[in-house]
Amino acid sequence: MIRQERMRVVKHKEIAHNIFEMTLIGQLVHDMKSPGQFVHIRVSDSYEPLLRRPISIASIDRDTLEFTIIYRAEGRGTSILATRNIGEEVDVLGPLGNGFPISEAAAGETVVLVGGGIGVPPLYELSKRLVDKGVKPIHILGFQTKEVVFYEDLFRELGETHVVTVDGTHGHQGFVTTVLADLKPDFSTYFTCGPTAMLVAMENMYTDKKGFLSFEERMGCGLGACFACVCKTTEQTAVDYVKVCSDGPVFPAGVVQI
Amino acid sequence: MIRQERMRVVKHKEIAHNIFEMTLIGQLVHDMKSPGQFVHIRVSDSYEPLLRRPISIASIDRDTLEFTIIYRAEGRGTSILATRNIGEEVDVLGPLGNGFPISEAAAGETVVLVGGGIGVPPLYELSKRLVDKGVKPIHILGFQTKEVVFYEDLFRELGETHVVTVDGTHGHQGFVTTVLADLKPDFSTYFTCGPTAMLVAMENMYTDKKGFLSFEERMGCGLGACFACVCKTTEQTAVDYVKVCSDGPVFPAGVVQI
Amino acid sequence: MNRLALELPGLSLKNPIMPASGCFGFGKEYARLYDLSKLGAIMIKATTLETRLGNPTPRVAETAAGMLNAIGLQNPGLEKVIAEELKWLEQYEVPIIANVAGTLTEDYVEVAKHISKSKNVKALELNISCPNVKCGGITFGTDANVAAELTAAVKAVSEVPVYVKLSPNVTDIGEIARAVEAAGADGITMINTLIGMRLDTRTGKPVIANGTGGLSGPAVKPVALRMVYEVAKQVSIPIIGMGGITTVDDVIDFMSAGASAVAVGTANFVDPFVCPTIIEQLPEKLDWLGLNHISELIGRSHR
Amino acid sequence: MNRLALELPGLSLKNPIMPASGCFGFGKEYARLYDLSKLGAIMIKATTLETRLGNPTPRVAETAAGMLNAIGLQNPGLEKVIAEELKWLEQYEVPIIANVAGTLTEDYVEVAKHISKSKNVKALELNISCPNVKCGGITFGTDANVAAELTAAVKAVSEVPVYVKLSPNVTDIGEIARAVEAAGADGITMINTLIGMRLDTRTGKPVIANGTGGLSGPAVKPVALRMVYEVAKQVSIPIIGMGGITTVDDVIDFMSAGASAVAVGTANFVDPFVCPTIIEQLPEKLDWLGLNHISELIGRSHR
Ligand SMILES: Cc1cc2nc3c(=O)[nH]c(=O)nc-3n(C[C@H](O)[C@H](O)[C@H](O)COP(=O)(O)OP(=O)(O)OC[C@H]3O[C@@H](n4cnc5c(N)ncnc54)[C@H](O)[C@@H]3O)c2cc1C
Ligand SMILES: Cc1cc2nc3c(=O)[nH]c(=O)nc-3n(C[C@H](O)[C@H](O)[C@H](O)COP(=O)(O)OP(=O)(O)OC[C@H]3O[C@@H](n4cnc5c(N)ncnc54)[C@H](O)[C@@H]3O)c2cc1C
Ligand SMILES: Cc1cc2nc3c(=O)[nH]c(=O)nc-3n(C[C@H](O)[C@H](O)[C@H](O)COP(=O)(O)O)c2cc1C
Ligand SMILES: Cc1cc2nc3c(=O)[nH]c(=O)nc-3n(C[C@H](O)[C@H](O)[C@H](O)COP(=O)(O)O)c2cc1C
Ligand code: FES
Ligand code: FES
Repeated sequence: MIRQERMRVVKHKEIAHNIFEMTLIGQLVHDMKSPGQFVHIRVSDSYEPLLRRPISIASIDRDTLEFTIIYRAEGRGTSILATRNIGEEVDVLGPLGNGFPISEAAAGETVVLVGGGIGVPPLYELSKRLVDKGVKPIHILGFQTKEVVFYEDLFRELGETHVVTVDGTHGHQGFVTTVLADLKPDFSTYFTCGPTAMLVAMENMYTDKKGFLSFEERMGCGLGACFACVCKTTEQTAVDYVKVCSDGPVFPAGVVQI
Repeated sequence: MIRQERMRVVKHKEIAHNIFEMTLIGQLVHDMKSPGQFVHIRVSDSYEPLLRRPISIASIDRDTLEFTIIYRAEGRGTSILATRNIGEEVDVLGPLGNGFPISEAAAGETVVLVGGGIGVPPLYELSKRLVDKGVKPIHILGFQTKEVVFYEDLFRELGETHVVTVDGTHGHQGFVTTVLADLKPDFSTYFTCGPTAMLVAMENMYTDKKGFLSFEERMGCGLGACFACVCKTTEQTAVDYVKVCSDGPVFPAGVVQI
Repeated sequence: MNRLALELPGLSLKNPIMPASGCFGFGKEYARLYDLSKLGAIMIKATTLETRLGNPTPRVAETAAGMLNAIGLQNPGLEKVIAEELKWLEQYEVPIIANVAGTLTEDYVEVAKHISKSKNVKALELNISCPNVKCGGITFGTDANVAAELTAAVKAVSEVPVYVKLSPNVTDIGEIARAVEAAGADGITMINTLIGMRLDTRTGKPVIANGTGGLSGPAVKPVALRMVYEVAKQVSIPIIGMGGITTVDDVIDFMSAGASAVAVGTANFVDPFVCPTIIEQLPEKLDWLGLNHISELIGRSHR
Repeated sequence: MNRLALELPGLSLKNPIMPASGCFGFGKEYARLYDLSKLGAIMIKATTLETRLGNPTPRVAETAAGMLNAIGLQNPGLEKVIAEELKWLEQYEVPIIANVAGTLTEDYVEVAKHISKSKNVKALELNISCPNVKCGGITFGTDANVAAELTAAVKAVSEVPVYVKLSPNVTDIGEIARAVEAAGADGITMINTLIGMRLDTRTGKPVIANGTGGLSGPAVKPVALRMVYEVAKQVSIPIIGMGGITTVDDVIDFMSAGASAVAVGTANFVDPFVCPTIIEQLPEKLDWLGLNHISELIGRSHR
């Protein structure tokens, strides 16, 4: 079920430069199914800013009814969100969309999880679930620079982790694909979330592999009604288009024309 | 000098139903001259609400650089102002306008100060100044109902005080003019601030007395530039119109056409 | 007595609240959130003869208290809308207003002819005002004669009353309203979006791939309200008002200005429960205003 | 080199920032807050032949991210404006753009003839677009022929370049822009306010005594930007852009869309220091964009 709920902030802190981790509590957590789903957040009760902001679910704790998001405070909306104090309420709509299919990886298999920047968060819950299932994840996490790296240790606890920064100030230097080219990992499936350029590079690099990509598109409703977030599909697909919000944000490689 | 300053909230509490008293600290207090001047407050840094809100200065403490406003949280803007916490900042433009002329009352004289609802606040600083000067004030304070009465004791400390409520739930029943008609005070000058109907009644009741009335009008700039707050003048006046924000808000009786 | 019920040409409304076209798809998504039978009516997404894929993305951009969109009338086309979407909507007790769009008059006529036969379609809304498509749409909406001709052509084939949706991007909206009334329109819906633009400050290029988009949301309410007020003085057919409606007070304002019912667009994205919430709040608002029935609100600004 | 300096017909601008007409009076009030010589120019309040007292109050109302005004061209009249206001402004090193209004063509011509002789008036701004006066004003602004004739008549008598201020309340603003260019206008200023309305929800009556008012502020920026973008494609005379400008980024956007300079209106009420603040921030913004001179911004959306 999709709910709209005023959820209470139970944790909120800056975990890297302009990167915030916020934990919210409420009934909505009951319905969170797969990692890669997102919530649509109204950052202010006023008309400014007007639209909700889509943010991925980074981790879920069904026992405590808490879930966590990690976001970059950059534009108008996320900057306002960053001012919320513990104990205050945030208007959350969710859970929305279809996440990464855990069922596509079998116990004992090795998979790679490739994240770029604020695309990294949903991979954390994904990795936890995969590990629970007995799948072995290799994490390749790309960031711009040292200052904005986050969750490195948490990912390391779950499996092999390689961090790469564009400017080389932390971990390897280059892009996630640089690391993958060096590492040549042996794996069955890849899961990735990050800037479009990264998704393109991943599809090009692993044309023969099963892969699942999480897309971003500007959104209106977040529910599938407004046709704001439509992506053209490739010729191999039966439909002409998909909606990122309700058909995605995760799609198998080869579905979305990028 | 008129300044725009982010002033810190040092006190803020609800002193009657939906009536808030807020004390702010900052350099701007240096320039506050006469009681009856006002400040123009931006309640939010966003575009919602857009315009500033004019609020009278209720008391001034030049030693501590603090001043106090009393406002009714009613519409969009004042309701947001009411959520400001101690320690937070408020964007204040001021001091604006011309207040009540203390010089018009001489030591030893008796004057009446007549306030209605949220027109009461500026009379408090006025009364303090008059008392300092040796003038004897009689306060007639009108409110809708018991729940919204405020500052009764503070006024009583300064002089004779009569409270009247429209519904009779506190003090006398009726209007300020009811009390005045009963009381028939002997005085030289009246000073009044409140709803237009009250100002009209005061002018009509005391055609032969010296009086000073504080007006309200919707404002844009608050500085005299936009011509939003213009009032027509009576025929006795040399000019065709006055601006409430910069020529007023206080005018001698008989100037503004009401 | 249902204090909110109203009769408009073709429409028996339980209440005057309906989602605006394009802001509610064909209802499926919102049906997951609440019972669509609560709504006064539903204005479905613009339907064209053929499938349309719409404009490239980004198609939406946020602005001060508003948003721009350039969806470009994406829809599955007449056949699928009738066979699938309208069929599916039959399970709800709610009249459907079918938003009809096209490039040529013939397209409109063809869509109108067929879609007006659907069981639950109780009225058509002629979209002569969409700013986001290359031809058709807004060209019909900015010239009174063209608008009148199209109205007459559609009226000739429609089996249900025809409402014409006006564009605010005109010098004299009253002129267009009078022209479509004279041409036989049964009602007017207004306003569609104002043409607007947002640039990426860094690059200087438009944020919306289409360049310009349609402005909607609270920002446009004063313009919409003024136009409803003006048109209400000039025509005697009913108006369904819209443009920035977000709260129950906004509904009161539009009806006071002369609207007989209202549509809620952008606000559905901000609060997906906005329509049922407003419907729930209306009776209490009527009490506050000392009114018995919602119809007493209509046009009270003019009295 | 002054990275912000620009030359426009009649105007040597230290920077492209000027307060918009009607939002700055004749400068006196803001002169108490900062040195007016910092400004690129000043657009003074509309001046008419005779004293005008304007509309009844309330004259302003707040709307979502905007405001409505119906001041009604209140001003002391030509004679006093020249003898007192413009005289007083001479103490500042700042070119004045005189906003000229009237009811009949002859009024405009008379005001233009005299005011253009004032020492510090470097350009006129023909206000053919004020929505808040009964006749004149906007009637001139919504018909291309009428606008062109008025422009030509004023050009014939003015001793300084003439800019024409366009109304956004038209179907095709490009047509009006081309017409006034052809009639000899030296530049265009745009946009004036959109006609809007606000009702008191309780009474159903207009909040503004005049009924309707002109909408300005951030809410209208997308509409203004789109119009500047469109007109920039169609004329070769310079445009002074305005409509919702509040931040330095807004300035960048308007110049990118094709404005050669900009005016700031409503934002002066929100932050009386907004003009000098933006002027201060501009060089840093140019650095951020990797530009040497402000002129490189002009029209970059079109390139
Ligand atoms: C499915 C999905 C999941 C996401 N998950 C995360 C996450 O976990 N953490 C995170 O930091 N960011 C995430 N994003 C990106 C995030 O939505 C944007 O960074 C955010 O909306 C920007 O808002 P703002 O207020 O900072 O910027 P503004 O510039 O004020 O935004 C203006 C408008 O553009 C939209 N917008 C701007 N950038 C984007 C973008 N990249 N994608 C979609 N809409 C955008 C905003 O939603 C808003 O409507 C996700 C996006 C999508 C679509
Ligand atoms: C010189 C002066 C001094 C004032 N002093 C006080 C005071 O000390 N305490 C107090 O509680 N109120 C005072 N007021 C009235 C106060 O300004 C309004 O109550 C307040 O602006 C309403 O804002 P809102 O956000 O509650 O209402 P909204 O309905 O959101 O206001 C909408 C718009 O209307 C304007 N507006 C609404 N009511 C008034 C009004 N009565 N006068 C002027 N503008 C109005 C607002 O400023 C705003 O622009 C004073 C007004 C003036 C002109
Ligand atoms: C995303 C979006 C899509 C729209 N699509 C249509 C459409 O297909 N047909 C139509 O007539 N109007 C369409 N509109 C216009 C709305 O129906 C409505 O007229 C307008 O948005 C003003 O109302 P609002 O401010 O409540 O959104 C669309 C508006 C939005 C925001
Ligand atoms: C209170 C007020 C008074 C105005 N008076 C005039 C005027 O006298 N002449 C004129 O051409 N425009 C006038 N305008 C319009 C502005 O100059 C400007 O075109 C419009 O407000 C849009 O800019 P903004 O959104 O920055 O305010 C006025 C605007 C406001 C808000
Ligand atoms: S955001 Fe509305 S359809 Fe995806
Ligand atoms: S509020 Fe602008 S002149 Fe008084």
